[in-house]
Amino acid sequence: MSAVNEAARSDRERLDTFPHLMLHHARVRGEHPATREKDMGIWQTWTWQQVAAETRAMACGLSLLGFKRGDNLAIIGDNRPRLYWAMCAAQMLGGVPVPMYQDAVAQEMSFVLENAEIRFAIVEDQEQVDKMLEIKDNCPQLAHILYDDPRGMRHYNQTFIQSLDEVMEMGRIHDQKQPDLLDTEIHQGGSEDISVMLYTSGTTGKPKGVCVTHAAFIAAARTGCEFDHLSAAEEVLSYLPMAWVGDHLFSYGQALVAGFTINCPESGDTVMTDLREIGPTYYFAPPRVFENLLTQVMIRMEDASNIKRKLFDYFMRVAKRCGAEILDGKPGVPFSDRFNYALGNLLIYGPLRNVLGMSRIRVAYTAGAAIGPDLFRFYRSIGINLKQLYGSTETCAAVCLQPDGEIKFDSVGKPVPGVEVKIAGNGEVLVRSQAMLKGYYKRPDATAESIDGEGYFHTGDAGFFDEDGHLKIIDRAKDVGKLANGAMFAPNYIENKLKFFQFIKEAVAFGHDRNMVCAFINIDMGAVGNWAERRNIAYSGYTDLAAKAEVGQLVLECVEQVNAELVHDGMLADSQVHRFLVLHKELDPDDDELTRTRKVRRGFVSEKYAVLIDALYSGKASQYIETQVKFEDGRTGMVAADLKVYEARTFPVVRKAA
Amino acid sequence: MAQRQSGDVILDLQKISLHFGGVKALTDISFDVREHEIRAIIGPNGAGKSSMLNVINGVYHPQEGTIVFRGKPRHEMDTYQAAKAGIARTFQNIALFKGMSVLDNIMTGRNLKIRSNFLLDAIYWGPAQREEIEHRRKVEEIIDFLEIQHIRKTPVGRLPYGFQKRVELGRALAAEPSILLLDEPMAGMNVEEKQDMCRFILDVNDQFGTTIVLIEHDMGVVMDISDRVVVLDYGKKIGDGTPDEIRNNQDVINAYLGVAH
Amino acid sequence: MQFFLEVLLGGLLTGIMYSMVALGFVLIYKASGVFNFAQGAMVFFAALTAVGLHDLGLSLWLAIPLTMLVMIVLAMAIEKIVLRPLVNQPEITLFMVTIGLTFFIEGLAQAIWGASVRKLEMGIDDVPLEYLLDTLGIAISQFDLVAAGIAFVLVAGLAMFFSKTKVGRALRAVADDHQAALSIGIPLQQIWVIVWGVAGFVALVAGLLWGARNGVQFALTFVALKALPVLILGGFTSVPGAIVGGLIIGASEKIAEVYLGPYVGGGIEGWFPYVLALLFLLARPEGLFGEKIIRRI
Amino acid sequence: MFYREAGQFKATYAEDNQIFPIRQDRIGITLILLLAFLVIPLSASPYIFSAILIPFLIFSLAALGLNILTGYAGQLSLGTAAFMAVGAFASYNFMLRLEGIPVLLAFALSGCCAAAVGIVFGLPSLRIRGFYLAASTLATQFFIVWCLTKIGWFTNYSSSGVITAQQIVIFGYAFDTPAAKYLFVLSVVSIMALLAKNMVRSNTGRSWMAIRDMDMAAEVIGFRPMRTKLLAFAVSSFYCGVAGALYAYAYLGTVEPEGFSLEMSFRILFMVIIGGIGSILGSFLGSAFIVLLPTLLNVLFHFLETELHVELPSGISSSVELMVFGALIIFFLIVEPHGLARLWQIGKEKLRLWPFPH
Repeated sequence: MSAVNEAARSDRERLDTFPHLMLHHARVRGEHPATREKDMGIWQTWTWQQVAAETRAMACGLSLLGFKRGDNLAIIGDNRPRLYWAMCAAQMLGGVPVPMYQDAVAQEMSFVLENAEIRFAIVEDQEQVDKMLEIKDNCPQLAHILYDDPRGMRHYNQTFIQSLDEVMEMGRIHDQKQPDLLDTEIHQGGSEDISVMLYTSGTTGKPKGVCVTHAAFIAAARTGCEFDHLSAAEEVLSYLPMAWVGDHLFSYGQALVAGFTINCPESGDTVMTDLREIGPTYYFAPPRVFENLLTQVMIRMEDASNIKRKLFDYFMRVAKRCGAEILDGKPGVPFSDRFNYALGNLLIYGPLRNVLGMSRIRVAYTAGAAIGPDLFRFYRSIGINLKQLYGSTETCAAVCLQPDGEIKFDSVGKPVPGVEVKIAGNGEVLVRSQAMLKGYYKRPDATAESIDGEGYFHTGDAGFFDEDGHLKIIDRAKDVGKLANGAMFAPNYIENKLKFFQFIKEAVAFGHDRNMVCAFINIDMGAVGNWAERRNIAYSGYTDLAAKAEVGQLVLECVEQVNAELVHDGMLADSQVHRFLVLHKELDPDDDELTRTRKVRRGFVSEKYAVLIDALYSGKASQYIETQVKFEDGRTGMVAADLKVYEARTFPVVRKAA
Repeated sequence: MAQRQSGDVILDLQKISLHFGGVKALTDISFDVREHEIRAIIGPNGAGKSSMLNVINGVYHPQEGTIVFRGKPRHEMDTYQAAKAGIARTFQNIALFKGMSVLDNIMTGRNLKIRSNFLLDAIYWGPAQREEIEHRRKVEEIIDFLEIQHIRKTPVGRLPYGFQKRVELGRALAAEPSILLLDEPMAGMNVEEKQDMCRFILDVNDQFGTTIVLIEHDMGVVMDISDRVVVLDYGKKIGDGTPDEIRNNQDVINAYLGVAH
Repeated sequence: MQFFLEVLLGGLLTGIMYSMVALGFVLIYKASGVFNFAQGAMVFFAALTAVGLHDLGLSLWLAIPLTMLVMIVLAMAIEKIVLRPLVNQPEITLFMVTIGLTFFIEGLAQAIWGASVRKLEMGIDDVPLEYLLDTLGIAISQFDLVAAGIAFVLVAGLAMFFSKTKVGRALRAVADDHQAALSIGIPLQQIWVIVWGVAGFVALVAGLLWGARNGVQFALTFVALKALPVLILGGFTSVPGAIVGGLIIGASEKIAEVYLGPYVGGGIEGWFPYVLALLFLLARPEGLFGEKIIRRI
Repeated sequence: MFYREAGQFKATYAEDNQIFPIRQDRIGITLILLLAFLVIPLSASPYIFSAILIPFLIFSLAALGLNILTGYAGQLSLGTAAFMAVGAFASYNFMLRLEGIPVLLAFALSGCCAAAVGIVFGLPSLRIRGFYLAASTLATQFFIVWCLTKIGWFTNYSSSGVITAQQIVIFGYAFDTPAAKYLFVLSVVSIMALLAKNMVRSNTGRSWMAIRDMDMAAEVIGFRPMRTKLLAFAVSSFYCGVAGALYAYAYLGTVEPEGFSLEMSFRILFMVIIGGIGSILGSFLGSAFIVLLPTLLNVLFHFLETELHVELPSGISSSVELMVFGALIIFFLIVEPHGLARLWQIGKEKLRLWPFPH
């Protein structure tokens, strides 16, 4: 018996790194499905044992190519099983996986590749390989590109491009011959090693690599699992970008902690179908996904027969009245409502959950942005246990969770066990916990800036605790400004309220140091387009549709409704939107107007459209603008329009007598 | 474009003449097709292009001439023998089985490789099921290749035109043919669909090494993707050679390019 | 020899009657591409209506035009309710719909007039023509001869109608090409009504003749089934084909029955025409006068 | 609405190729089978068995046979009853002349006889198509009935041409009560329906449908039209033949050749059209519809006469029945050419998407 074997045996008890967790599951639930992928028409399934074997093969293959402790491994592509396994393979060798947004253009990737000194990249397909080749000259250290899908790769005869199959085959043979080598590597891995590096796109400046240790991420994952009693029986659909902390937590961290099954959809186009087939028990989506779903529900119901629509409307009213309360198990719901709800559950809610693919959901989470109360209430009222969580990449997406039965529509829940949260003097939310970043990669300055001497991480969000101890987030701390009259101005808060209307996709509010609040609006092409079609309004595209007077009127009504709500919002009552315009193009990450996570880059937008802001505040009735746009294939073009500025009705603020 | 390596002559048509009653469709036409190449047949409407394909896979039986396929001379082909020998084709007017799904349509393409019979089929569990699954796997690869995963269970009648063409190509591919005859694969498509179809044709030729004989009206496409072109006019051959040679062939310019384009 | 001639002539005369029924099929098929299985039911319906009206006390000369009117109404109803919604459907669907039509018309006829057999007196006796019997020694029914005469006049009239009148020419055009027919300026629907009306008229004449001979009863619809082999033989689109086919079928089935029947137990009239037609079909699928179909792909 | 499919994913092709891929359908069919095999035999009256359930099942089988030929392989036939007659008389003769032959074997052999006859009369389908073929299948109808009438050997020289079917005895158990006969028929029909479903969902079925939908293309990809069509004729006739044997043995007991009339052929064709061309389920739905319709009409007439005292001419019910049949055929061909099965399918699709319309 060699010492290595001893080590391997003693490792059996260790659950402190992800590779150890994987080997653990292969041992205790070897036949349990670990990964599924819709491919070739069926859900191809790999058990934990198989996954562990594949991962070992990949790790050995990488090691043969020269991947070693401390190396960073770029992972680029849609949610493919082997890309998830690649993360663990890198970790087995003591390396760090760096998942990247697959829809980023080559130039954007170039920075991360350089910054993280990437020598190895595992990419999904030809498209990503082409991107790598495009920027290879800028990143001379990039020595190996491994691809998952061989389609179209026949004529790439560069020696540094290899198929993952080939590498894994090499690794498999190697592992069979000398299993000890890999076991030793795995054994050497410690919980304080960096487990993953996630780049935050950041609303300003260059992306920063957030380094998280195994211990931190496992802690975050474990807390979540315990909080919601997640077991190995869960099914999740892994469809969110792998580079996003949310997906990393759910599809990788928690899957490895709890040992449940992840399911990779066939392609981006089939997510909805795949969701319905799998029927996940645990589900995670940013608010916009829920929003799109609801929009689709409403659009599809528009075409339903009269009786069906009446039935739907009736039971939706019942659900709105008592659905959320019944889900929370609150007492005091009258029997008639309970009976009605049960009937509705049979006729509408149950089938609806089913067609949405959510009938098996035990817990669903949303995070990443504020979710509209109506939207949130809708899902809860039809019996889907949708909750909010609060966190960021730096805090492993695990700061506050809403406990079952204590759901408030406008808060993000209570701090989870082991996390300390306090509010700074300027309203900023500060967090200290085990599940936190170790630091920004090669950016000690940024690290020092965001983690203070007491070990608190400065989230950059402004918020406060309510009387029940629930955290409420209003806005980014740095975005919170003041109107000219000194009243508080929280643009996000206003924008979110606007975005809660199905017709409004994006909004940008201005008002800092100004005498009133004005806004840009992006309409929702799907919802407004459908609305226009039903009214026989012909249009040729987004720009045309946005310029229609009827559409302006539609948006105006939404804005005025928001104003009517804002007037009751105490310290934000002065933030009513006075003037707005409907933008001639959709804000787009390709044009740098949004981050990859689709957050508005406020500074960039106000610079780019300064002329429009001037028009809003100078009282002009319209403004001509020409804008360059970038198409998906990299070509550019021009969009020009004469934008009309709308005046919205505002409501007099009734100050409470102090 | 990567230069393909063409191999030996796989199909040689010698002095083919075909007429229907008094109407002459093809007169004394000879040309050959080499392994792995993309061979285009062009010509104005009614030049006899489709008739030529029909002669190759035995739908029409020429009155005169010899067809040498893989070294074996025949006076005429017969459809079954042609299919068995690895000649597959698509049709000018889509000839899918309208009542079946995409999957089943492509499965029909594998019928020659299926050994099961109706008795085993009736019992199903056992050999028939094993075979179904085995061939399903192959068909799924084709579905994947042609990027039609999302419509695999849709009845073909409900599909838009472009997809129907793609499914028809899939059905032909399912037979793993050595020669693929494509009768106007891009007719009636928009630019994007044409690009896709071009890519598929090139990929088929490249990845599976399939020899391709195609009829196409879009000159740009033909000159782009084919290795050699044969030009027909009024049932007679008026040109044969590489795209460059054809472009500069005076007869062709006079008879065809000059007039029609 | 005399006996053979007698059999042959008898068969030919029956054959003319078959031709009449077949003519109805051809008319409709030519103009609308519908293989009208209900032609037999129309024969039955027309005959029963005429006799029914006659039995109510109307004179035949009033009952017949009145029946004709009914047949035209029926034609219009069929066009409007059945054919128009099925434009551009596969031929086989149209064929099946006429089977439904057959049942409906048969049921309708019996619901109105009852299911009992009715006699029709035309005033011509079904007795051998004495002149022929005396001179040649052949027994030929007087009635059959008259019926054949009427049938001949009808066929000649139809031939004139098709070649000499504008409507007739339009009908022929429709058979060749629907688009071309439209350019003549007659709406397709109207053409269908006309052609079904004409077929109704042919059915009426055939029904009266057959009815007078065998009684007006449900069995009349089977006569129509006899027309099928005639059509297979003659081709679906050919008027001369229907006539020649009818004669061949009529003569051959009689001859077969008389000379072959005794050896196999008789009653072969029921299927012999079919088998004959089938054998013929295998040799020449397009029929005697049909056009050869070249399958183009 | 009751379809809750979320979470019913397929991890193997075998699962994906199931006859009923949706769990709710599997539950449904299990319930129906339990009902048919356990509940009904214990609860139904002899009248229900003999007048409704047994003919329903037998005609379902015949319609299934015709559907294979017409619905799947696209060859219209008007001679279904003749193939049934072959089956009935063949099994009579097997039982009569082969001492101690097992009933099931006799039925299977009679099916084979029908299949052989079917192949012979299917030969013209190689040259002719559409209603030429339909017309020629009429020849089958007349010729076979004539043969059975005229050739005494078939009826064992019975003077009236009527034969009396022997008892069904399997392993010493005589199926002589209506309930027992019902169970016997039900078993045969269920198994044969399953076999038919298996055929149509595998290569055999695809070859039929290919020939039906586009014969030229089918030929070009390697299906042999002759083989495929004749196979369809053979299998179809086999089904009709067994149905005919059951018709004689489990339903009527005594049959004569004329009983298998053209009218019966049409009736079965109607079942296929109304039930659904190219659908196994449709054969059952169509059969139920056509078998039940006269009963319902009779009830209606009875009601009109006794309760509302409407004076109805005698024999009106059979005429009205004809008219209703005819009208229904026309109605279905115009409104829903794929029959009740398609209606069920549309309804099911709606239920699956409920509350959405599409």
